[in-house]
Amino acid sequence: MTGKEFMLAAFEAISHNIIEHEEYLNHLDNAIGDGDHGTNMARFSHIILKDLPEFSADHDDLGEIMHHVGMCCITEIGGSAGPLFGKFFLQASLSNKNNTFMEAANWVLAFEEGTMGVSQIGQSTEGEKTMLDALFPASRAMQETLEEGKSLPEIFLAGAEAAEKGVEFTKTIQASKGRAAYIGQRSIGHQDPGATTVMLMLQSMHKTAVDMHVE
Amino acid sequence: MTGKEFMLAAFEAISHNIIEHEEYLNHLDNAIGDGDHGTNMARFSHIILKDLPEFSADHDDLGEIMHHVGMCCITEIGGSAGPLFGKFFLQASLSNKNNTFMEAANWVLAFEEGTMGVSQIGQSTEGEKTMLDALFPASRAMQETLEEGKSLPEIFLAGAEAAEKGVEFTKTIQASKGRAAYIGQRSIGHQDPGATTVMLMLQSMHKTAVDMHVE
Amino acid sequence: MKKFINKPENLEIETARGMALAKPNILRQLPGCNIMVRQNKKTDRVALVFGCGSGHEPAPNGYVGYGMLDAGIPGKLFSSPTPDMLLKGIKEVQTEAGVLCIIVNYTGDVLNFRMAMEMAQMENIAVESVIIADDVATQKTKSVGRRGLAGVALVMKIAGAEAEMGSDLYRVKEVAEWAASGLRTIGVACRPCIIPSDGEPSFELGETEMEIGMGLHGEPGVLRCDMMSAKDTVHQMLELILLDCNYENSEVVVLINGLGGTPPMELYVINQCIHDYLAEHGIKIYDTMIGNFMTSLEMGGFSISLMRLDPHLKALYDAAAVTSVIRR
Amino acid sequence: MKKFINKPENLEIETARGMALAKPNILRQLPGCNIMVRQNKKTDRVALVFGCGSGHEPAPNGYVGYGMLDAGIPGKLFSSPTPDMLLKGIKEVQTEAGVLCIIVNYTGDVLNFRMAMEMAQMENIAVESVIIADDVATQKTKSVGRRGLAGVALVMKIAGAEAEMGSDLYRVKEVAEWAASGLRTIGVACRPCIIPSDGEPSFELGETEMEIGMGLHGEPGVLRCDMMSAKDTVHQMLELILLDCNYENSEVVVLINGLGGTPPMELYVINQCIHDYLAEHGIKIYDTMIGNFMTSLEMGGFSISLMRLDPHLKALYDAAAVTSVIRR
Ligand SMILES: Nc1ncnc2c1ncn2[C@@H]1O[C@H](COP(=O)(O)OP(=O)(O)O)[C@@H](O)[C@H]1O
Ligand SMILES: Nc1ncnc2c1ncn2[C@@H]1O[C@H](COP(=O)(O)OP(=O)(O)O)[C@@H](O)[C@H]1O
Ligand SMILES: [Mg+2]
Ligand SMILES: [Mg+2]
Ligand SMILES: [Mg+2]
Ligand SMILES: [Mg+2]
Repeated sequence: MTGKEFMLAAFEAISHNIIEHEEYLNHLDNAIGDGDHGTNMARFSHIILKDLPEFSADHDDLGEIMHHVGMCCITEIGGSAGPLFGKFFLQASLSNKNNTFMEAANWVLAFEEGTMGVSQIGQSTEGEKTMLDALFPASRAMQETLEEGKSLPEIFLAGAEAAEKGVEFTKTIQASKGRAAYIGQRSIGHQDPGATTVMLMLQSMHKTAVDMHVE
Repeated sequence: MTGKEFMLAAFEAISHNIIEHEEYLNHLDNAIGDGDHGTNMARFSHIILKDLPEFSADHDDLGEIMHHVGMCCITEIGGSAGPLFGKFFLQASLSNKNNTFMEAANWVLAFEEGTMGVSQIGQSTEGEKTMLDALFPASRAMQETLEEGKSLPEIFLAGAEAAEKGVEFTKTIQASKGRAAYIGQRSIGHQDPGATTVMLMLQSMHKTAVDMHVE
Repeated sequence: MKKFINKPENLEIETARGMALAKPNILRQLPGCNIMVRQNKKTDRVALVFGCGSGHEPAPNGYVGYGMLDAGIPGKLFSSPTPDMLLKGIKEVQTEAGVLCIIVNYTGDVLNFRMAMEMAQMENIAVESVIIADDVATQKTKSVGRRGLAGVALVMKIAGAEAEMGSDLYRVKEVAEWAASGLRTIGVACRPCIIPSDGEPSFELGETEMEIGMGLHGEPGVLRCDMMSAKDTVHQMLELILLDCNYENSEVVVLINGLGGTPPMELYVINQCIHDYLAEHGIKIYDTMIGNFMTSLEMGGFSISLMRLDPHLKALYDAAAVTSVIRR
Repeated sequence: MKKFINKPENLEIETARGMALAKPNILRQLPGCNIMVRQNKKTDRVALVFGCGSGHEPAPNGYVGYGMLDAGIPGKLFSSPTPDMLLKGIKEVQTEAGVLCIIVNYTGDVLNFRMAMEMAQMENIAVESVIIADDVATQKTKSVGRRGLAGVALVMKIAGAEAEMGSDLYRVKEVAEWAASGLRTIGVACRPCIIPSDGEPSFELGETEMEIGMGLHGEPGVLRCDMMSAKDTVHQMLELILLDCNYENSEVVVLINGLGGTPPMELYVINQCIHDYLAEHGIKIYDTMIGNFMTSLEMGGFSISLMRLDPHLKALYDAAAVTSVIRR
């Protein structure tokens, strides 16, 4: 079971991780997009680091905190990733409204609902070389490990590993959504920046869960 | 006394002379203007060479021929020189309407009236570094030699020599009319292209008069 | 960098303010942001909202005013306005008749609008959209569809006029989609624009090269080649349009859009080439609009749009409009 | 040379034709030449004629139409139309009320117009002229006077409206001169245009340089310096205008004219700098016009014009006009 403390630590870890990879994400986006994905995500991360501790000082509702993060995605990221990650967190927040604690099952459900939100707003699905190629496999892996009765660190680990495989998979396919779709076949061989961000997020979730010894 | 034959020969000589000096006139205009005076005058000269023999085939009235040349200046030269030389020949043509022959006095009067026309349309006078610095002295010199009873070749020679002095004089003064006026003091040291054209014209008149043994 | 600007980070807000200050009778800028709304708010007619990246001036805010847009929402340079800004604009101009969002078909724009529309619907605002995908340089069959180009200005004119007539939201959307269905655009670029933040050109092009079909942000086109005469360039471009859409015996409006660095003289020369080509192909021209309608900073080049007209669209095209750019 | 043109020698005629084809309801091109006249010829009002070199599009022909010009007469590239063409235009639109010629103050233009007017008078046409010399970069005291710049578009608007009112020739001339007396313009250039006949730039300017006060054809200005911010550039320019003419407590119209290669975004940024500066100096802005009104091919840069308004000039400024460029 996790509370506000874990959530804040997780978003802090995610933000640092993204900021560290800003150049890398830009580089990935440069190959098949417009080269701004790292800048977009880092801008958001800096805001989260500054703003989230403040906001959560007088908010204990984890659904509300996730909703706040979603709104922050929407206003700060821009580009395609803004509404996509925004939708992810807004959707994930719904089933946690009024929760001050989240069980493993809450996390897995939130992740699944967030993923569905991205798919809906993006009108896209797996195999189109987008962040969904990390989100869907991760969601499935987390569901399975949950059903196997694993702990939250193990669940996040499974998610992170599935996302990593998803990122590898994006290298092999042609984009049919997003900017990368314009360059057609030439997108093959490059990994999707959005999927990479999802992987980085899950890796940070896992690490935070391990470090904080949550169950 | 001169007739159509002389007039045609004179305009032909003038045209050739200008075409020969096209680059030179452009070069002079480049220093203090926009570098097109030679091109402008040569365009006109080519038309005269082609068109004037044709036109005068069924026109014996010398005033009409001069008027035609003036109109050709107006339509073909462009820039400032177009209306100026146009006005010169239109004005010069007036006192020769219905003349099939011109005496020396007719030529001198025509030149004077043409000069006055340029001054009027240009709202300019001697000493402003324009073609008038050739026209006015030439007109006076021709008047004087006429009064001295000299022959037409001598009258044109006096005009050409006075124009040449005028051209030299333009080097020493600052422009207060035309494009060259914009560059102020920097115009000093350069000779005026329009005045140079007047000199070339009078030199051709003189040469034609000598060659054709007119009186 | 030879630009008359101040700090690049203030570019978008200064641009919006500069537009608002020029036409205070037409435009009202929402405090603290770049959103522009009409001075005389509609009360009972469908409201029209359009947003796109900054750098495409006079789009979007130049089209705000009677008979066209109710709100214009520019994003950062060359990137879509965010959902919160779009929502703010939508809420500001919404009426009981609802709001129609006009969207140029870039993933970012579509996603941001979609999100904003969802949020608006959660606040019980009736909102619909029409997506403009007029660029024949991109394939219709692609899942992402075609890019949107300057032709959107014509759809704004049509939809804006239909809305002023008092038609309901579904009718306004239907008419906009009908207009868009007969709309095709093709662009060409010969000089990149310079991105203000780093002073770098938006793409590389050889000394004598141009690219037909290039997108508004330097997206790849269909043919990179040596500069051709205006006539040959126009022929190549119109051929691509006519291959895609049959305008024979149709009456069309022609929109010739300068990309920012191509001067009026060239656009007029281009127009007579277009006119001759269309005449040869049995296409009747109802009207021609020439100017800078949707630029890419100072990019060199232009686009040609054709929009098919029927009697109803003609009336809408001619209907009154009072915006900074288009007046009827 | 990256221009969308055909043969340079056909540039002027193709430009004129391209303009005429775009607005057949407004414009009628005289056969075989570049002269443009209004479709609905005036019968009893004073007719207005303006001519200038080609390369300054949309001037002159973009201002032909109800409420502005009766004839526009473009010359060859950057050179005045010749007297025969001017006379042809004058004769085509003359009425019993007479013709007012609007002339920008370049020696060539003035001489060609003067000659044409003389010829018109010989044919018993009542013809008067007003000479526009609005460029504060040139000295008023010089015998040749100041150069004329984009401010002429505002005088055309005023004089055109006065003529439509049915005023007589002397009144129209008087009003045009009154408007011109309160008109000042200053330009700045940062990139030369390319002369189509030889592909050469019209002047040289360093990598980072601009020149304040440069004329429409690259004539020397008053200050060559490194690029400055929009704000500083505007301050330098407006200072020159205000040193020359006291607009304090006046109401003015501001015209921001792009030279062809400077995009709308920059012009809007410039506008807000102008607005702030004028506000600080107690000058009230009645209206602001922003766009390409008098270009120099694709030259980079812009000009700022201020014209003082009184109640009568305001009414004329607002009066109806239907031209390709200006509509009221
Ligand atoms: N329709 C879509 N559905 C899901 N993800 C998408 C879609 N379109 C784009 N993406 C994701 O967005 C990422 C690009 O984000 P970003 O670079 O920030 O936006 P932009 O492409 O507007 O510059 C892509 O790598 C991809 O993962
Ligand atoms: N007001 C004037 N009066 C008399 N001559 C003038 C005047 N203005 C210019 N000129 C003459 O015109 C000549 C320039 O002619 P040209 O180069 O063909 O025209 P533009 O200056 O329009 O390019 C000058 O050298 C000068 O002699
Ligand atoms: Mg990107
Ligand atoms: Mg982007
Ligand atoms: Mg010259
Ligand atoms: Mg010249």
